[in-house]
This record gives sequence, C-alpha cells and structure tokens, in this order.
Amino acid sequence: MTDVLLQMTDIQKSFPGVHALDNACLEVKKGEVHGLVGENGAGKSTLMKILTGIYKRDSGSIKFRGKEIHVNNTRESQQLGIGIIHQEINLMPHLTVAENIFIGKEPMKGLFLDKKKANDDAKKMLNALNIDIDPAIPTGQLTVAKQQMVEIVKALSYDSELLVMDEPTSSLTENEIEELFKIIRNLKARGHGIIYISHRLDELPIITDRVTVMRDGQYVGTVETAKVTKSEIISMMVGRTIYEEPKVKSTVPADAPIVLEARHLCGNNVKDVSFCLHKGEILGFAGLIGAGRTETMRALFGADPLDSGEIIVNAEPITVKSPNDAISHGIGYLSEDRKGFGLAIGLAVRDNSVMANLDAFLKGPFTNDPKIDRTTIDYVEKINIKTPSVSQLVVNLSGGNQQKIVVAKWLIRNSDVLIFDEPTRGIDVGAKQEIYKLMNELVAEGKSIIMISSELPELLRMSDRIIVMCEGCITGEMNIEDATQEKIMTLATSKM
Amino acid sequence: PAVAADTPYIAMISKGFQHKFWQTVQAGAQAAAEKYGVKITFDGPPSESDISVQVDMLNAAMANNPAALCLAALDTESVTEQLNTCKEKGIPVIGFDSGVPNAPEGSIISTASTDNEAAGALAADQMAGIEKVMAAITGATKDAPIVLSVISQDATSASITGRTTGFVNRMYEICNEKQPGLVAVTGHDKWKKASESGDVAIEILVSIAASTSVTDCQTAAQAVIQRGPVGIFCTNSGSVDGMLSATADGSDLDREKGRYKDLVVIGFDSGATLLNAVRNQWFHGAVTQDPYMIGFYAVELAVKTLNGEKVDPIVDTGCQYYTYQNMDDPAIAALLYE
Amino acid sequence: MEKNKKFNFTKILAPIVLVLLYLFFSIFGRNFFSDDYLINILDGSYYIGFMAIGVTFVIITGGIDLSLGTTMMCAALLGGAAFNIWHWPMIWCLLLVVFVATAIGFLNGVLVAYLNLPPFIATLGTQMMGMGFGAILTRVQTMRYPTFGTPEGWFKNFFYKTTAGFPVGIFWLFGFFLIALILLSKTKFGRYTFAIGSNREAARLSGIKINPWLTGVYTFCGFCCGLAGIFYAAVYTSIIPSTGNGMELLGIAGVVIGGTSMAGGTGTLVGTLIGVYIMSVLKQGLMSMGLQSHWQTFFTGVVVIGAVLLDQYRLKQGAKVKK
Amino acid sequence: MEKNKKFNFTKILAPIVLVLLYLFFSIFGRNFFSDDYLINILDGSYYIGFMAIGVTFVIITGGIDLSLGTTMMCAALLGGAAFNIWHWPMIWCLLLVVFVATAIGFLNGVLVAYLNLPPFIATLGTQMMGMGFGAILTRVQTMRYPTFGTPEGWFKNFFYKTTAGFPVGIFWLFGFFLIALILLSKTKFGRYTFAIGSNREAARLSGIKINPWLTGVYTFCGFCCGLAGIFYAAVYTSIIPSTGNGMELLGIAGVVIGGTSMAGGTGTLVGTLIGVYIMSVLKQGLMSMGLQSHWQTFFTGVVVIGAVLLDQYRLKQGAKVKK
Ligand SMILES: Nc1ncnc2c1ncn2[C@@H]1O[C@H](COP(=O)(O)OP(=O)(O)OP(=O)(O)O)[C@@H](O)[C@H]1O
Ligand SMILES: Nc1ncnc2c1ncn2[C@@H]1O[C@H](COP(=O)(O)OP(=O)(O)OP(=O)(O)O)[C@@H](O)[C@H]1O
Ligand SMILES: [Mg+2]
Ligand SMILES: [Mg+2]
Repeated sequence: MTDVLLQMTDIQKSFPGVHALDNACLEVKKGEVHGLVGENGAGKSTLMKILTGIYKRDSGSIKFRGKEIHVNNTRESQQLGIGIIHQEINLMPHLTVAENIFIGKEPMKGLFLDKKKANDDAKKMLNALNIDIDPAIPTGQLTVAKQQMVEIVKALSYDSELLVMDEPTSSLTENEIEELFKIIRNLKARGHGIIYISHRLDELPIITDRVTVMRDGQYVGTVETAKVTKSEIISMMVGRTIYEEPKVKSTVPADAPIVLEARHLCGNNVKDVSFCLHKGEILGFAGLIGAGRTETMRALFGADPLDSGEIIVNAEPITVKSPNDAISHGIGYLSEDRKGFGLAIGLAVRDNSVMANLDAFLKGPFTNDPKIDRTTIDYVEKINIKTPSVSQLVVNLSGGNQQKIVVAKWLIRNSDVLIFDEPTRGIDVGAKQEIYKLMNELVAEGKSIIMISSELPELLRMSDRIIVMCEGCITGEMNIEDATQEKIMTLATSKM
Repeated sequence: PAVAADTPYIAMISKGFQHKFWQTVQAGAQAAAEKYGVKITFDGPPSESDISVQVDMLNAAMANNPAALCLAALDTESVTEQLNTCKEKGIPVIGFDSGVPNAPEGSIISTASTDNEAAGALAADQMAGIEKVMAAITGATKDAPIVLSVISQDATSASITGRTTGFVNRMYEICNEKQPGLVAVTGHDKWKKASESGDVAIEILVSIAASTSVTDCQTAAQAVIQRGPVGIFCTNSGSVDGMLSATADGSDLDREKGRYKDLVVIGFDSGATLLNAVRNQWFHGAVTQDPYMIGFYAVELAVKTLNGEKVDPIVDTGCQYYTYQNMDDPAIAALLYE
Repeated sequence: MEKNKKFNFTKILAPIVLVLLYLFFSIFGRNFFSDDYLINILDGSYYIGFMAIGVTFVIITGGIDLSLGTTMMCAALLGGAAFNIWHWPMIWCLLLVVFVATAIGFLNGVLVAYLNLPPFIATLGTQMMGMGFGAILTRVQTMRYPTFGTPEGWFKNFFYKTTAGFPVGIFWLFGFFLIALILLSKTKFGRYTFAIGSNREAARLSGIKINPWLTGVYTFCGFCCGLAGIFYAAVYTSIIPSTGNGMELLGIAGVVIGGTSMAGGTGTLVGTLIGVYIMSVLKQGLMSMGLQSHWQTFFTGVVVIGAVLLDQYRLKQGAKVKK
Repeated sequence: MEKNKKFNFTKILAPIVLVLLYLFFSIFGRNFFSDDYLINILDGSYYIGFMAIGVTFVIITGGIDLSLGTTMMCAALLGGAAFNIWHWPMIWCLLLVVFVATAIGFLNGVLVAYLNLPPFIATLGTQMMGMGFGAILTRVQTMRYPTFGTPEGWFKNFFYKTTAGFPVGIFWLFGFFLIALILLSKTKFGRYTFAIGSNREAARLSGIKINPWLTGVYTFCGFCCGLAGIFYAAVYTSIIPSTGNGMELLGIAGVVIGGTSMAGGTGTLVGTLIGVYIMSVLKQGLMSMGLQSHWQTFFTGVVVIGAVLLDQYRLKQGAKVKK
C-alpha cells in the first residue's frame, strides 16, 4: 500500500442545479501515469479542481501519501506537492515568460525581486526541455502552443510529487507532444505520479499505465491501459459502443458546380491561398496548429482584413469587407472559439439563433417575437438541441448543444456555404457523432461545408476532399480516396 | 409628525453652508428664533453653482408647510415659480444676504441684505484712497499702462456680480476722471468696456474663476498676479481663499520682504486666514458685512410679517471697511468672525 | 434561469425597497406623505430619469457614458444662448438643445465605435470638452429659460407643470420610458444593443455592423441627454456654465441601483426607473426629516453599494458561471 | 515587442509633448517662461500627482477608483476638524488624514476584492459616502489648516514652501514617486499588481492570494489620497465640505494621458507623472495666454482623447492580439 500516492474516494460535489460529482474515485500510484477520461462534463476537471483546492468538496475523502488532506487554495496544494496544468491556458499575458513561471515564488534579493536570477533560471528550465523561448518576452506575444509549453514549464517548476495535466496536448503539435511525453516519462522514472486527462484517446496507450473512466460525475472503472482497446474505453465512457467508419469514397458527383472559389488570398498568415468548393461537398482543411487555416477562413469571411485576392461565389466575384458581406452571399462561419466568437452566451437561445438574420424576423419596425420563437423551436427540434426552452441562456447549455446553436444560427440565415472551424473541439464523443450526422445531412440537402480540424481521423471520416496547409500556404490537396494520415502529416510539415 | 401648531416654523435656505459667513448668519437667525419663540431650519447647497440643489431644497421646504420662508437665492429666475406659489399659498418670503433680486412683484415681503453695489464701490473708494494706488492711477500712460483687478468666484450670483459691478463702475469713474478716455474694462464680457479714446492707460481687469472651487479661484488669482496689477479686489470668501493660497497665505504680500510687496489687495468678509492677512497688513483691508444681523433681521422680519406688522421692503444691514488699524474697534470686531 | 432570477429581483425586490422607503419616510418625515412631496419626488428626477434611460442602453452594450451631465448642461446652455442672446423662438431653441446633445452623443459613438477608444476615456474626454465648450460659447454667462407667464412661458407649462400645477413632466418621462422600453425589447436596435454587450465579436461575426449600431446607441444616449436638458431647464430655469459634471453619476447610480450590470449584456429599463425613484425618494425623504443635503449623498452611496451587493448575492452563481 | 513600443511611446512621445507644450506657451504665453509660472505648475499639481500615482496601481489591476477626490477631501476635512475643533497637535492631525484616507481605500479594497463588486460601482458608492461622511462629521463647516507664520505654520513650510519661497512639495512628490516606482517594479506587490491586472484568474490559480493583494492596492491608493490631502491642505489651506468629486477625473486623466491602459496589466508611473504635468502646463499655459479658465477644461478633454488615440494608433497591433 505504500506505493499509493493519492487516494480520492466518494467525492461529492454539487453546483446549483448540477450534481457535478457523485461518488467519484481515483487512485494514483507513485511512478504512474494515470489517464483520466470521460465525456465532456463528466467531471474530470471538477475532480482535479477539488484536489487542488480550487473548489471545496461537499463530502468524500482525499488521502495524499496516506494522510487525509484538506486544501483550501492552490497555494496549499502546491506546498503539499500537488501541481496542476489547467485545461485553459492560465498565463498573465502582460507578464514575461520568466515572470509567469516564477509567479508566487519569485526569486528575491532582500526585499526586492531578483529579475536577473528569474530570467536565468527560466532560461535553464526552458533549455532543459528543448524549448526555444526568450524568457524576457511577455507571454501574450507567444503562440498558443508556446503558451502551453510555458504552462508546462511553470507546473514542472514546482517539482510536484503529483502533477495533474488537464488536456495538455489540446493545442500542441506532434513534435511538441513528443517532447512533453519525454518529460512525463522522465518524471515517472523519478517516482512522481501524473494524472493525465485527454480527449485524444490515441495518446492513452502511448503514455499512460492505467486509465480511470468517469461518466456523469461517477466513477466507472479503472483499467490497465495495456489490457484494453480504444473502443472498450469509449464504451465505458458513453455506456455504448461506437464504430468509426472512415469515408472511402467522395459522395460528390463529378459535375457538381463550384459554389465558392478563393483565388490568391493573402493576409495575416495567409499566403496566396487558392481553392474551390463544390456543391454538396465537405472540404477538409488539415494542418498543424498555426498553419493559418483559421486565418484563411476569417479573411475569406471578412472577419480579418484581406490584403489581396479574389472571392467568387456561384461564378460571381464578390467583395468581402466585413462578415456582413460574406453572410449576405450565403457564407456562414462557425468559429473554433465558441464562447469567444460564436455565441453571446449571456443571451437566450432564441436571441442567438436569429442573430445573423434578424431582418427576416421584423414586422414593420418591430421584432416578430412569436415568429422568432417558432423558428427557433423548429430548429431546436430539427437538429436535436437539448435545451429546456428557447429562453434558456446559452451559458447553461453543454458545449455540444452550444455548437449546435451556432449551426442553427447559420441554417436560419439560410447559408449555403458553412465553414466549420474545429466543430468538435472540446465536445464529447456522443456530441461529436451528432455533429457528424448533422453535417452529412446538410450536404445531402445541397449545402457545402468547409471543415477545419486538427484531428486527422475526423477529417478522414468526414471529408470528400482534403487541403493541407502549412505556415500560411497550401501544401497539398487530395481526394479522400487517396488520403492517408501519413500523407497529410508529411504535407502539413513540409514548408514550401 | 407636525410641529406643535403654536410654534411657527420658518425655513431658511441659504446660498451655501460651508463658509463661516453662513454659520454666522445661522447663529444670528437662531438668536432671533429664540427671542421670538419660533422654530427654524437652515440649509444650503454644497456649492454656489448648485442651482438645482437649491431649488430642490426650496421645494422640500415648501412641502414642509412652513409659516414663512427666508431665502438667499443663487439665481432669481430658477425660483420665480416657487415664489409665485408662496404668494398664492400666502407663505411670506423674506430675502436675506443677496436676497432675491428682481423677484416678481410682491413676492418678497422684505429683504435683509448688504447693498452689494455699495460694498463694491466702498472697496473701490478705499483702494483709490491709498496713496500709491492713486499715484499709479495719475501716473499711468498709454505706454506704461497699469492694471487694477477684481477677482470673482462666479458671474452668476447676484451679490458677487453686484460687488463686481459696484467696484468696476466706481473705479472706472475715479480713473476716468484722472485719465479721461484712457480707461478700459477687460476680462469678462459682462463688464467689458473699451476705452473712449482707443488707447489704454488703465486697465480694469475682471477675472472670473472656472468654478467656485478653491483650486480654480487660486488659478484665477495666479493669472491675475502674473499681470502685475497695482491693486486687486477679491469679492468674496472664495476668491479671498484663492488669493491667499496663490500668495502663500498672503505672506508673499508682506510689505517688507514679500514677493509682491507693492501689490494692494482688498478682501471681503472675514475668516481666520483673511483676518490674519489683514492684521499683518498683507491685505490692505477688507469689506465686511454683518452676517449675524443679516440672519437676525431675516427671522425678525419674518416674525413681524407673521404678526401682521408692516415692514420696510429693504433693510440694509450695512457694510464696513476694516484695516489692521480699526479691526479691533469693538464696533468692527463685533462684525468679524474667525 | 439566471435571467429570470434577475428579472425577479428587479421586478420585485427593487420596487419593494422603493415602497418601504416611501413608507418609512411617510412615517418619520414631516408632511412627507403629501401631494407636495410626491410632486417634488417627480419633479426632481425628470432630468435624471432621461439620462438614466439613455445610459441604460450604453451600459447594456458594456460601455459607460461619463459625459451625461455635461452634455445635458452644454446643450441646455446653448439652447439658452439661442434664446437669450440670439433671440430664437423657443421651439427652435429646444430643437437646438436636442441637436447639440445628440451631436455630442454621436461624437462619443464615433470615438468608441470607429476609433475604438475605451468608453470610459472617450466620454471622460467629451465630458471635459462639453463642459468647456458650453462655457466658451456662452462666454461663461448664466443662461435663463423663460419663466411661467412670460411670452414663451408655454414651454414650462408644456414640459413641467400646467398652470393648475399638475406635473405634466411625468407624462413625458413615462411616455418616453415606454418608447425606450419598446425600442429596447421589440426592435432590432434593442436586440443589437444586447448582442453587442453580450459578445461584441460574436455579434460582428453574425454580420451585425457593430460600428453604426454602437454609434447609434451613444447617439441615442446623447439624445436622451438633450431631453434631460430640456426638462432640467423647464424645472430649474437657469443654466450655469461649467457645471454638470457629477450629474452623470446620478444617472449611472440609478441604472446600477436598478440592477443593470456594468459588464454589459443584461439590463432592464424598469429597474432603471425604479432606481431613479429610489434615489429621489431618499433625497426628498431625508429632506423631509430635516437632514441636510450631505446625508443624501452619504445614503445614496450606501444604497448604490447595497443594491449591487444584494444583486451580487442573488446572482452569485450566475456570475461564477459567466466568469 | 508590443510592450517595448509602449515603453518607447511613454518614455519618449509623452515627454516630447510636454516639452513642446512648454515651449509653445513660453513663446505665446505672457511671462510663461518664468520662475513664477514654473512654481505655479508645480504647486498646482501636487495633490493631483499623489492621487494619480495611487490610482495608477489601481488601474494596472484593471480597476478604477472614482473615490479619489472625495477620499482626499474627506480625509483632509477630518484632519482639519481635528485641528480646528478638537485642537490636536498638527502632526496627529496629519496622521489622521492619512489614516482616514487609507481606511477608505481599505474599504474600497474589501468591496472590490472580497465582496467582488465591480470597482466602478464600489468606488462610486464610497465616493458618495466619503463626500457625505466628511460633511456630516464636520457639520458642513469649512476647515482651515494653519497658515504660514502661525504656531503650527511649520506644516506649510515643511510640505509646501520654505520661508524663502522654495517649493519643497516637489521633493516630497518626487521622493514618493521614486518609492512608488520601486514598489511597482521591484517588489512582489508591484509584480502581483500587474499579474492581477493581466489575468486575475490565472494569478489566482498560480497560488497568489488575490484578495489581500488587491485590497492592498486599493488601500495603497487610499494612502496616496491621504498624502494628496495633506498637500492639498498645505497649498489651499481651506477644505470645503461636500467637495472633491470631479477631482478623481483629474487624477485618472493624468494616468490615461500617461499611456496606462484602462484594461489593466500595463502601465508606467513615469507616464503618469508626465500626464499630470501635461495637464498642469496646459492649465497654466492657457492662463498665461489670457484664455479664460474653461478653455483649460476643453483642452484637457482634447488632450485625454488625443493621447489615447495616439496610443491606440501605435498599439493597434498589440490590441488586436490581446483581443
Ligand atoms: N463553477 C461551476 N458552476 C456550475 N457548474 C459547474 C461549474 N464547474 C463545472 N460545472 C459543471 O460540472 C460538470 C462537470 O464539469 P467538468 O468541467 O468537471 O467536466 P470535464 O469532465 O472536465 O469536461 P471537459 O472534458 O469538457 O473538460 C459539468 O456539468 C459542468 O457544467
Ligand atoms: N496578430 C498576431 N500576431 C502574431 N501571431 C499571430 C497573430 N495572429 C495569429 N498569429 C499566429 O498565427 C498562427 C496561425 O494561427 P491559428 O491558430 O489561427 O492557425 P490554424 O491553422 O487555424 O490553427 P488551428 O485552427 O488548428 O488552431 C499561429 O501561430 C498564431 O499564433
Ligand atoms: Mg475539463
Ligand atoms: Mg484555428
């Protein structure tokens, strides 16, 4: 029993209206990488936040190194030797890398801060992980991936005996993930315990020893990674078995007309991008983080300025100076950052659903509220949005349902071309399936979709054609019949 | 709950509350109230530009069903309607301090006040009576013009404009007699007057502060001092305070070693700092009113009116000029407050 | 859910506070429970009411307007100048008041929307500019509006009190309030006001042209200040140059007491109106108790903090989730 | 990169504007280039300077303090009451001034940090409360501090001007400025001030106890207001009750002109000091040109907007990234 580092038993936690954790359990041994998986909202992050003192548990016991602990805040958990890398990036963008790493434990020279020592030490730590970042620049100027690396360095700097990693790889590239795994293995070798949360189930066999699965706040079971398959884990997560069925052949007829064509688009991190989209097609965009896919689509959509290039919709050149221009030509854009750019989460479902098309819901100078409600209800039913009513605030819905509301918004606007940017980011397996189904229905109805995704299996499953980008340029294009993960990764990493 | 019906209630609304001047007025009013057995309340807005606050106070006072009202209006027009209402309701209104100039016929029974134009003129007379000022006036030429200045905290309140006008007019008169056609009034449109000949030997500069706050009065004073005037008249406590803080509490005006030792300054009212400045001869002197009697008369007039007695429409409560020499005379000292 | 809670609070708790305050002063104040005081309560809050209605829209967009008071005064001053100096007919003077205030609101809108200045700073700047501008143009002279019974005195009878003494201003304020209510809840303008305040970027990516709408909101707020200016002039007659700063805080306090969050995205006009009347009752009530005016200031501060603390307490969970 | 640009701007452009303004008025103003005006420029900005230094910290945390001016006045009033009414020795009165202001700052801190009120609202409330409180306690009497040459006159010689007329206040202001500079850039307090403003939640999750530190920042700001109160009293002698509101905007304007962003996370004290002097030079300069004082108000507004527009323009890219 001495090798048990952490033992969490029967943890209960309620938020008003939500029973987030119900008898959750977790046991981590020394020198173990312990995977923690479950659908969105299963309570993984909440459990970790309870462990690190951010939330208070309602009941249950936590034993760390055999001793019952009660931590009230992050500092206390740090002092006990429990560190955490949060799911969301938690850096202070105006502070430098070194300042962020040493926040709360600044090297001091008497009463004053020792900036030089901080910078030197930070440099050493970054070098040790092969990360090339200047410790003296503000983190706000780093890419998301580099910020993630800084987070990791910061968490490691505490030299915690138990380190929680809540989706650390969600915005890292393959190479960076490889570096991270090296670090994890190193920590493990030194006897540290690691809790590793991820939605990328493929990572589990590579890095974890055991996996605990949670569902709806409850403990489902703990298994040894080597002894289970991915689909077994998935069925534990969702309570049913899901079969992935990659697309083998494009469903688009060869003579389908071109609905959208981009010619030589140039903008911020967009370098001479040209492509076309056929009616009824799902066009996948692959690439590593920072490949410029989002930028391309934002420029196309008028969200960011376009330096040069032509956009042709249904054989007619159009000028796009603002999203409004793009929308009026039947283009809709689902942002990768739902809360930031996609939804007014403080407003009701019905307010969001008609936001892009309010003009169609006016009666004279006034809004036609009954019609808004009717239409919204129609779409809630049609695409199966789970919400108690259309006056529910969006903030209270789960991620997948929020995503569907964005879809409903563009459908209500009657957009023919839909740009889905990471439509399944941060939503759970079940909800993902629903989104896929919805996308297939939409193309069957004659709509056309551009889908950006960082998950290759997803792209291979959904797309009719795949375009690969790297550093702002298109580096390749292939039909689904010819596409393989290897081919895409090669193109995604080949600089022109 | 209503006050016992037998003690008449008189509401007094002043123009301010913060300055010692008003506290002395209140003391006088209180004394009269005790003498005549009436109940009074005394309130005023936080600053002398808060017209809306005063109007609200007046409305509240009227809603309190007073037997009589005593009022020192910040601005006549803004209370005209209330005065008419009082007249209809038969609530007698007594003006005090600057009163309610140009009030509608018959709405003000009587006013206990200083004749402010006379007070301003008195300051002008006193200033011109000082030898070196007179010498400067007679000696001024259009090539070496001199400046005489008046600093006021605002151009709105009747008492302050009255004093300003009194001073400017009398000074203009005096100077124009000595230097015909060479006197101009500058600084503010209300008093602006070009010289008759087009050349200027004596400039009477009217400076109005940006707001009634001490900081703005000080800035106004600083700007005037920079013009190197021969004499300055400050028309009320606010501008006196501004002047004092622009001159290190007046010590810069020290007759022997001050930076502006030749500058003649005349103040208005009293108060510890001003008295100190006068006593040290930093200020040549100051005009004082009789705030205690203003308050006392106001209540007395109200009581008399309530008793059906006939009262004079104006009771001049008088003003005096004091210098370091006479400020301890009992007759004067009684008018001064710390 | 959260919104409903909020509605409940604004719709029930704030009115209860208002009624309790009124009862309290009716018992302890001198003659407070009377027509006279009721009329004072109404009269003293027209101008604050108009400002508060306007700034409610601005605050819902997540902005702020610090120029409310000086805009009102600057506009009223210019209208007064038109009347006193240029001798325009009254009606034109009133149109000028509204026009000037609307123009300043428009300037605020352009600064905030097109030039992307933080609202606090943009309106701090126009606050000072407006205050200076009015004084410069009128040469720092007090401007006076016609009084009852003078040739143009209809102005007062029309906006303030009938000759019989009936406070007609209340009809104007409530009439305008209803229009604003419809504007906020039943029109595109209102919806976009909420949308911008809730998530500006999401609104933009939904094809809403943020800049013109946001400019519109500030312009509307300026327009409200213009109306406030007319009613201020009708009630108080004289307009002193270089004043008006500080009054914006009364307007904003009304909105805040009414339960509208400074973070934007939510807010109710009913709450605002109740907030304004809570302040007005407090002010008149303290006067009826013979407490001097600084007690009002003190207690208004207490009420502002108290109201928001209460709101905070009820919305605790909602706030957490939002964060 | 962005930060560097900002530093360059604050370190070079703002001083250039200051120098240009000074030169401009030296040429066109009457007697502007003189000791007298220089001293006026310094004297008139002590109290604004202290307030601005304090509120710079608050603004860096992403907050705001609207109670600056009234806190200063309330504290100065109470100190004056101690001197005038209770006849305390001067030194105790001054300690009382600092104590009262610090206490109000602490209250602000508690409201903002522990009770989680939006800073705008919390400090709006304490603004009103402070204004009322000072007036209530002193029974609305103007409080006067000792003048030069009176028994306790050392106070003025010590804080304002030596008997020889040298403006010693400047040493105090600059001395305190240096201390604040070290506090902001060299200590944990300063570091956490930036951290909280940059990302409060991240700072919290990094184990920083936000509440005490944030309370500390507001308390420090209150302390600065206390110092401002002493210098206000030293320069202006008389403290009038129920005043001070509006002055907070001067302090805030100084910070804003100095290039500190209202969004929090960045800011420089050097910029703040330059901002304060830009306002002071403008004020005195316009006076020296014989322009009436409301021109100052107008131009201060223009400068506030102009400064931020310029800053905006240079930081355009940075802002985009932040968004
Ligand atoms: N502060 C909160 N207030 C109310 N409900 C909360 C709060 N935090 C979490 N929840 C709810 O608790 C449940 C568990 O959430 P949690 O974030 O732990 O899930 P998760 O497993 O980490 O999901 P994901 O994979 O999306 O990160 C969800 O239903 C969520 O909505
Ligand atoms: N204003 C900016 N300044 C500096 N770098 C920027 C700026 N905007 C974006 N970038 C960088 O440009 C790159 C492209 O970003 P982005 O994440 O949008 O690409 P992407 O291909 O859409 O990736 P994904 O959608 O998978 O995250 C990133 O490295 C990002 O950090
Ligand atoms: Mg999570
Ligand atoms: Mg992207």
